[in-house]
Amino acid sequence: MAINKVVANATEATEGIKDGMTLMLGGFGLCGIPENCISEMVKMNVKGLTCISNNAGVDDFGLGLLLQKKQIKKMISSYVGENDEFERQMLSGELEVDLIPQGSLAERCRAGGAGIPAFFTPAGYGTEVAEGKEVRDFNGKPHILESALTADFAIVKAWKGDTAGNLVFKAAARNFNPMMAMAGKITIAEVEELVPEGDLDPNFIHTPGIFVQRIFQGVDYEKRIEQRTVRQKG
Amino acid sequence: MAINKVVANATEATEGIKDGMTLMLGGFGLCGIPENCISEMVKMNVKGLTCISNNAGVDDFGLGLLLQKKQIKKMISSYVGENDEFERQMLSGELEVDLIPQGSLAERCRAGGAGIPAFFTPAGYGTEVAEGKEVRDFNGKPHILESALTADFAIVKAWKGDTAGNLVFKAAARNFNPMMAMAGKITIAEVEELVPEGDLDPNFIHTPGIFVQRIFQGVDYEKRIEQRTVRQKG
Amino acid sequence: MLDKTGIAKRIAQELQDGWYVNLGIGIPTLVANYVPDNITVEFQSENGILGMGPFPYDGEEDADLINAGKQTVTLQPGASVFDSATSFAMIRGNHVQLTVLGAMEVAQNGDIANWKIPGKMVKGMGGAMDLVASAENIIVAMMHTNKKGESKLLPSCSLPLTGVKCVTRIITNLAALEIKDGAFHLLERAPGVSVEEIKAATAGKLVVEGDIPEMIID
Amino acid sequence: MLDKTGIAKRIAQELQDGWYVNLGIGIPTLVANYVPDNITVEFQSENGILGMGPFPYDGEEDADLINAGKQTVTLQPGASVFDSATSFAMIRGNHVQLTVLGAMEVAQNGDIANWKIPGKMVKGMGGAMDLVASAENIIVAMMHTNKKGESKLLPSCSLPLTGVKCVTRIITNLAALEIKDGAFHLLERAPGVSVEEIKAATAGKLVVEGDIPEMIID
Repeated sequence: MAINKVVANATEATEGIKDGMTLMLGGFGLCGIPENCISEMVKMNVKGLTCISNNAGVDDFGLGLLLQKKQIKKMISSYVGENDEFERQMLSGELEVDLIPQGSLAERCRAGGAGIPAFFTPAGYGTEVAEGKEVRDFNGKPHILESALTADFAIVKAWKGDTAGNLVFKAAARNFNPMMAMAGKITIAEVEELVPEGDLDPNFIHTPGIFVQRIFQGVDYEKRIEQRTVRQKG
Repeated sequence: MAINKVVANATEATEGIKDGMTLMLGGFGLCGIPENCISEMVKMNVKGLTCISNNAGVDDFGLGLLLQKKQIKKMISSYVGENDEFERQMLSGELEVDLIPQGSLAERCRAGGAGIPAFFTPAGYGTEVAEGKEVRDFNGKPHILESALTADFAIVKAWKGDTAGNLVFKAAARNFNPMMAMAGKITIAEVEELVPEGDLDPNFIHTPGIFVQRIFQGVDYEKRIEQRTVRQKG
Repeated sequence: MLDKTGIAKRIAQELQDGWYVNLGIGIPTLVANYVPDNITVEFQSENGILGMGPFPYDGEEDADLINAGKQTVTLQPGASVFDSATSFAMIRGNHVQLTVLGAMEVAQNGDIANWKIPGKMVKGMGGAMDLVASAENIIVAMMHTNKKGESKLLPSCSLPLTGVKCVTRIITNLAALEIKDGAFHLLERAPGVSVEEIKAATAGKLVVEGDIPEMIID
Repeated sequence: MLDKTGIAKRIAQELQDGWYVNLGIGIPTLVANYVPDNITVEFQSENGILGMGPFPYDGEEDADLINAGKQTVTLQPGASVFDSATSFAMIRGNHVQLTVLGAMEVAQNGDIANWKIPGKMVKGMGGAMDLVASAENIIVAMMHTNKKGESKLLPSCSLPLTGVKCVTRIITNLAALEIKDGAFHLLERAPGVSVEEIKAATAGKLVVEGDIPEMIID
């Protein structure tokens, strides 16, 4: 039998998340975000959070819900448009914001999970992002040294998961979830469908269970679409 | 339609591999090695190769075939046991050998493919491996700076592949193949089964086609087992 | 003068068979609609898609399948999906042959600014800094001037930079230009636009050599 | 005195419920056979397997499913397979709770040598350097002395190192020992082995405090 990671629900899953902690939250825009855990944290009213997440949700969904209640002290993201309350809090200085190139954000999370404390990347050289960072040339091109990111809790959303914590994501809802799952001291996975161990093909697992400490089947997924763009048939 | 990467066979696939080039070859032991391309290179009698591969095959199979014909000038590997001719050439100085911790080898290939020129790792600190390398403390622990590896050609073996170059590996035959596929200036994939584009589920592709320049369906796979270990029923 | 569709059509002429291409938000997204029939390219979206197809038919949208602009999209046969680290490995590792993106300002040395107006607007750089720092082939798609009529092709950028010395080509509503040797080199005029108009709208150093042909847009 | 099976059984007593464990080639591999019934552990093999099971039944071997020792193995329910970079991300990132491996020499400060005898044997370090540099919990499984009868527990290693100050525990045919404060601390005697015999076989600094119990091996 594999190690069992199942907890009952979002309440059990988020146990131990405390004021002032650093969290990673998977998702790109509103795609692949841990809706159940975000709602739970709104209820818990945990405050002073540092949230590492590619985006900050929209005003009334995703991380926007935590922003509305001023539960977030600092955001570490790559893109924070589409959120008026965010912009207000940031420009007024209520909210600290650390903006990071998207690829560096992804790689820094992976590095945190993979025991790589720092790496060189060309992204951001010559920009604000490089301020205070070591610069070194490789192959005649300047690179900056970026450090690993880790979190007290990483909270990810998967399509399917098994009792052993193995995860499978769907389409573009994968995004930052796998790297963040690696980088949490405790990683919580909420899944649309929780299956018994052995049901997922070992060859096609995106996140091995070793990276997940708690897993539960979420409820009532809204999966809101930010930009519904379609073409007409015919 | 996706970009078509299909070539007819190993002869077409290995076109352009020349004396003195650096090659990456996937596989762990004899598991997941590009048998067809290795045979082809024996025929081509290309010489003075630098081969980056976790292991060096056995005397009469895998990279051992190239070693027998003294086509390899230098091996970059993590483990080279189980090969008498290798040991003879190495101890006599005919063959240059650069031994690298297995995790650093995997990460250095990935880094080469991912545009990360260098990264810090704790592996090898305080050992021969660290000689001449920069040492820096992170979180109170010494790490060494390792650089990216790339190759003129990366040659990988997959289970299934499609005409767009997308690859799927089977079980432990995956090993170094995905990272090496990323790190080749030209990446050749030989597959057991070549299928039309659209046949592989986009959600379960291990190596996206962007990393593969040439693909063909191999023939006559021997898939030799190095250590046949079994238990008896009942 | 070109409209947004015209700019996209002109950029599509730059595509080459077998290229992987990353299209930014806005005008660049439109380029996908005008790929010449005789070539094959695949579109990469940095949120984790290769082989991105057109918008879905009405009623077939999937919340789990969006592009980097958060628009619902589809997958082409031969597509693959992957995580953000793998996506930027493709970009940083130079596996994507062309990046097309918008800009607020471009300097004559190839610097680009497109992510921040201090004290006013900070949406973030998203994947743009990785894209411009890595790609060998970067086309900027933008209007030649801003809403106030001021040139966006400058001696040097006034806004915080996204990347340095990286832009190789610019397609605007007025012209196609190449950046080299610290100057904007005029390649083509948009239909009905004179060299004088382009000169007037370009604040940075503009090199005009020989006869400048007019673009041919279908 | 313990045989190889006995060493493996004694090491199995160190396993804790919920641990992910990497077992090296040789004696460590045997540990998998003696996991206590009341706990669940999963075995990681650095070539890309989590949830590795026992050897396959005769005739069911799969050339594509081997462990790091190149032996044919099976997968347990809940297993996963992955590439080598991901495998070492698990190891380097400290997601594996215990590493068990063999050694040629161990020093009283925790240094270990197990990959090279200069001028004579160079098989390579394989994954050992990554494992010992990363794991917080490293048990060495080995004979107390080499074939010539010389101690393998030394004041300092004479062979090229695999890792520095990393070994926390040693289980040999003669004893169970802990390494701390620059010395080997004797925890248990193997069945029928006296403290004097252990002292005689240990070249490095050995600390013997109080009564040393004999191991209980099923």
